[in-house]
Amino acid sequence: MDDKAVGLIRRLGGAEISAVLVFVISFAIPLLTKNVMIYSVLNQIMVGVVATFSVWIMLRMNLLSFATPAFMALGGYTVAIAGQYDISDAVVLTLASFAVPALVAIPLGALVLRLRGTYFVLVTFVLAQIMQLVLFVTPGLTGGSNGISGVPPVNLFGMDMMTNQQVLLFACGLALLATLITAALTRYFRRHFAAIEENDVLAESLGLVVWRYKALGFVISAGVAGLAGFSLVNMLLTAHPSSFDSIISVDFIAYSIIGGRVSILGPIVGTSLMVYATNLFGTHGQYAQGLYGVLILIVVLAARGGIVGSVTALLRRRRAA
Amino acid sequence: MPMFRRIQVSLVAATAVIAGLATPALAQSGCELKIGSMGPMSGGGAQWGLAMDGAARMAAAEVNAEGGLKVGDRKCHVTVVAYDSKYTADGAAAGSNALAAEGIHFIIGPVGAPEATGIKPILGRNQQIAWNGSYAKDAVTTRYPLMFHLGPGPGGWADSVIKEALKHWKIQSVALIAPNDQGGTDIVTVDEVAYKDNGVKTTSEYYQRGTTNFAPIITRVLATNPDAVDTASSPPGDAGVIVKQLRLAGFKGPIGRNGGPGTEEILRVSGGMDVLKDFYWYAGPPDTPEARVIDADYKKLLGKDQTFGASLWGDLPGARMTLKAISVAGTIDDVQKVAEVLRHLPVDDPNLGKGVWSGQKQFGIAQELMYPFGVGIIKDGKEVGVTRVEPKL
Amino acid sequence: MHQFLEAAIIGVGLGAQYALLALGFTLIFGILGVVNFAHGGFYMLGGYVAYTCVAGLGLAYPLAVVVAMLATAALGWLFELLLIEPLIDDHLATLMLSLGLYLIISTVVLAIFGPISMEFAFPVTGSFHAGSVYLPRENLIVLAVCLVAIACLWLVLFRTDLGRALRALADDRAVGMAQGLRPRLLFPLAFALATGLAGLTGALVTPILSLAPGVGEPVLATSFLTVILGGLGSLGGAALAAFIVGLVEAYTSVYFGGSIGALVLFVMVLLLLVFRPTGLLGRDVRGA
Amino acid sequence: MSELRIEQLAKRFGGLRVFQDLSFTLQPGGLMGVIGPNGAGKTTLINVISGRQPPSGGKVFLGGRDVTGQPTHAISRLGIARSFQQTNTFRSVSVRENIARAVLFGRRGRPAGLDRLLQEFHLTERLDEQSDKLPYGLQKMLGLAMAYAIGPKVLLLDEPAAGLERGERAQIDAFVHHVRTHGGCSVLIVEHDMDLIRRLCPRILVLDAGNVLADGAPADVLARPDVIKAYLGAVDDEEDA
Repeated sequence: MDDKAVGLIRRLGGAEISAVLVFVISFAIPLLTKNVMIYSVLNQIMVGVVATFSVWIMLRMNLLSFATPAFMALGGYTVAIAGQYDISDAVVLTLASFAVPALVAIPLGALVLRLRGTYFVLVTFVLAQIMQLVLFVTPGLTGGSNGISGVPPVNLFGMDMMTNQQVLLFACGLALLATLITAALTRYFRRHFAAIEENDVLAESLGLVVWRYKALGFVISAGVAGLAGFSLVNMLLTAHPSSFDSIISVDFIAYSIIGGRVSILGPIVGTSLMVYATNLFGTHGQYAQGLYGVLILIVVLAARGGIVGSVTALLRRRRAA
Repeated sequence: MPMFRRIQVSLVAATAVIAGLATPALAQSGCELKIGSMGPMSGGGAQWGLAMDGAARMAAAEVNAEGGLKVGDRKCHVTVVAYDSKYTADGAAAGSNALAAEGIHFIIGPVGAPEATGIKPILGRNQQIAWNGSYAKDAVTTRYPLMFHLGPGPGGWADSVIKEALKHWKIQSVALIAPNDQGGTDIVTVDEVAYKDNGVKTTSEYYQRGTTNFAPIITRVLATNPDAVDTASSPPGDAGVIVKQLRLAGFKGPIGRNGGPGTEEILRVSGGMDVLKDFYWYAGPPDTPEARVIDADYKKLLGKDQTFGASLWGDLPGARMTLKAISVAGTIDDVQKVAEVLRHLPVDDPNLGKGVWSGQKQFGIAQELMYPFGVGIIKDGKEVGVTRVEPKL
Repeated sequence: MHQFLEAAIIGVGLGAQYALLALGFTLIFGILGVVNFAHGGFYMLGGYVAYTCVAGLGLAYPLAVVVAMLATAALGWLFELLLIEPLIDDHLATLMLSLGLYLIISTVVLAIFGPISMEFAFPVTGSFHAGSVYLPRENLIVLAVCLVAIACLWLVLFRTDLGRALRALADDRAVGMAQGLRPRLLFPLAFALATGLAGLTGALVTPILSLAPGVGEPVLATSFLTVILGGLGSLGGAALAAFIVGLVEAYTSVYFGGSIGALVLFVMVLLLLVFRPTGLLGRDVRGA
Repeated sequence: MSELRIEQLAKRFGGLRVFQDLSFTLQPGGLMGVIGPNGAGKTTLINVISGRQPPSGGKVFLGGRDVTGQPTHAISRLGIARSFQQTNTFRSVSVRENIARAVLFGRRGRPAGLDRLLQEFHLTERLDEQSDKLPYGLQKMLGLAMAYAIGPKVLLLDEPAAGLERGERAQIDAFVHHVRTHGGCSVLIVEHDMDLIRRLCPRILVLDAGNVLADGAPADVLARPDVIKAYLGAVDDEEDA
């Protein structure tokens, strides 16, 4: 490989390229197999990864956000409500499901980004709960506690994405889009985010306008969560409050921490592993939760820095030896 | 070229998990029929999900005790795979897929309205029959013909329960209390109509699911001076606290439960008959000697006491009918054929008696199992008894 | 008018329970920097231990409450010492650990006791009536015990050397350690104190409400809310906020109903933070 | 030019008065030291000038422009840089990356003589080392280099010598000399090391109990009995709060 190409890859980032490649390759899976289990797990992973990216973007700035379900709901309900007006164009819906939560995030960000550390954590948790209640008290718009069911399939280039395979392909597409957005944002501003993550006081004293990047990250993170909501509603053909319960943010946080917060591959690995495990444990009925808990303990205790972080450290040590 | 190697390594790490999923499903040996059970098996509604699972396991044990289910000229051993769908729409959708991946076409469950909403659209894709026990307004619809309903729902019983209550008490106004999610609002809206049809004025009060102390809600409800309070579909644990706190607040009128089983638990949580005092409820399948046989058989077949009460009685017929339909249809794969046979099976359970395929009136599709049910009355701290109501279309 | 008084009585009762929970939660956060997701789990566990003591071992209820408090404290102590301690400076890791513990606790409880509510009644029943205002005796007793516990905690924290040491660590760990305080001894102790309080609350409150798996979840949410409102790490703030939350919950639920009541409470907390980003009595916070 | 003028600056925390009525001017290219016993408000003074904490009263002017109460990043971009008492670098990344971030965030390009400065501190040969793996003294010098790397007009140094070995302290002299000659910076040093102050500063300000006790040339100021009473009796190397 010539130096120019190496330079380019380094500038774009190895992990980012790998992440994008993973999702490009993932398009092949629905075309190669018809296995329902693979479809199901993969579809959940595609939704989960996008939601986890939304958490991960904030983690890049050392902000732990529980607000993801709220923004997912905004994106998902935008699509479901648009469906009631017979809007099913995939491009329009994708843009809308990104834009609506992102716009709402602007005033909310002004409110919550003033808070630091654990305050931010707890307040975003409250935000997610408020969203649940807002859904319950607005039956006219959101269907209240029943949600909106019978959302029409999206229409991509004049084709209705109806079959299992098409739904999954579309989910892969949304995941790829979310990966591109996340990778572009965190790669382009990697120094800014890393500086804020590690020492925002120092960064600010060096002249970095910290709030600007936090706001940008929050808005993009909200938009990405909206895409996850779109993907979820498209998979279920239903927008239901129980899909956006505040407690599911715990899952996405677990995914990104278990996968490892240092690299964009972390959310991908973490989501894949945990979604797979959930499905495995789901058929163990009442013990599912406990097994999930044990898995969290094991990974946190045994693999500090998450799975990707630990693997990277291991490889580095081996190379150094 | 360390950079390039790093890409390779990280690629491998990321794809390893996805690749790991591609392991082929279990190879089948002999004739083995796997059926699914689904519902919340952890958290608040766990008892209902576990009752579904108990019903599926009992029905399976019954046919296995006779050497297996006769399908065509084979005898199939029936096993049950449980899935915890967590009372959420996506939990049930994921469960449908997970069970489909194990080659399962028949699901006893799910339980809750959100679960029913989530699984309905997917049954067609996965070619699965499911039996929901929810009280959702659209528990079954013509659009999703593979969904069956373990009835009756409030639409089937509310009128009878109210009429029975009116025989014992003078009720001109009632306050309904239920959670603010679909599991609450769907039932309350049906109950409200039934009360109004009987000339009773209604007010409804919703609480946030997870509320543990109902004192403020009760103060609010009592401010309207209702003659009766109906706990509708509040989970039995919640309803027990509501009853206890209503009585502590000095409420003397009758308390109703127009929303499903759980009276034993309500009795326990509230503090007993003296607290409950005046109570009317939809009692599910009547407590008859024939029904009690189910409990004895359960212990015999599965080696432990059944702890789900009448919930299990209500869920069992769905499991039994499904196995019967598979046997009659003579196939364990052709779901459409099994469904068609099922729709025309006579409704006659050895323990619960004769029933009907109802639902035409309420849902526009007759895919709801309705057996005789009871309306229970407790008056002045004494159980007056359970009145048997025969199902009618 | 009687509705107004009724709401006040309910609110104070709720406030006392919330205060015990929030004090423990904020203690763990203030001293260790750990957001304890298992707090609701310890509450639930307290209830089940007390229930087992009464129904299984035939202990008197007051004794059962003490056992529940000690048992949850012991579990908290072990959990901190064995799992939290090695990762104490990684806030995300400790958060995940407490979450994992919560999931395991609920599963174990579900496996042992089953999904239905236990028959666990408070030994004293009945209520005082004055006109149309009523006050259940059991609530009065629980309120009294809660207030005594809060007073004891205050005495321990502000009148003993142990308390001074804990508060010094909460104020500034580095300075505290430089003064010779030993976190290895004090951290598990603080954790045990807090989980013991949660267990005590569970043992007291579950018999007058209900005891089933899942009763811990709303406890966690309320603790969150209270602690945000009061100011993280501020003990006085937590106590004050607990009573505010209790009263607001009571009044909004009585006058606006359940859903709107909860919504009002959440929005109120959000708005307060706009004007006072550190809560009522909070100071600057360390990062999480 | 970029003259730093402080007018009647005051700072209170609740009821606690840190300093009040503080006025002085630091000429372009000037150099002054600020001394005072622990708790005299020296670090707080730097925090207030650099925008990290809002003043309770008074004004800060840079080149005649009122910058009072501006956010830290804005003041930094107007040309006031600061160093921190403790080592303060991005610990998990290399020396090179630390410098690169400072240059990037400062947005003025690499200031003149930065590379020579790194060479002088022997940081050039350790560019690829992770910053928190460096010896303490070098970490401190890296922190100083980063403050200079944003290209400031005024540098506020918060106890640059604290924690350094005697032998290492000469590097502070070198740093101050370097930024003044190559960057044309004016420098304000808060310091406990009296030798350093005497050596470097043509002018010193003595703070005591929140007031200016003395302001003038070291030889004059340090000979005054009240200064000796208030301060010199309590000289130590401890960091103040």
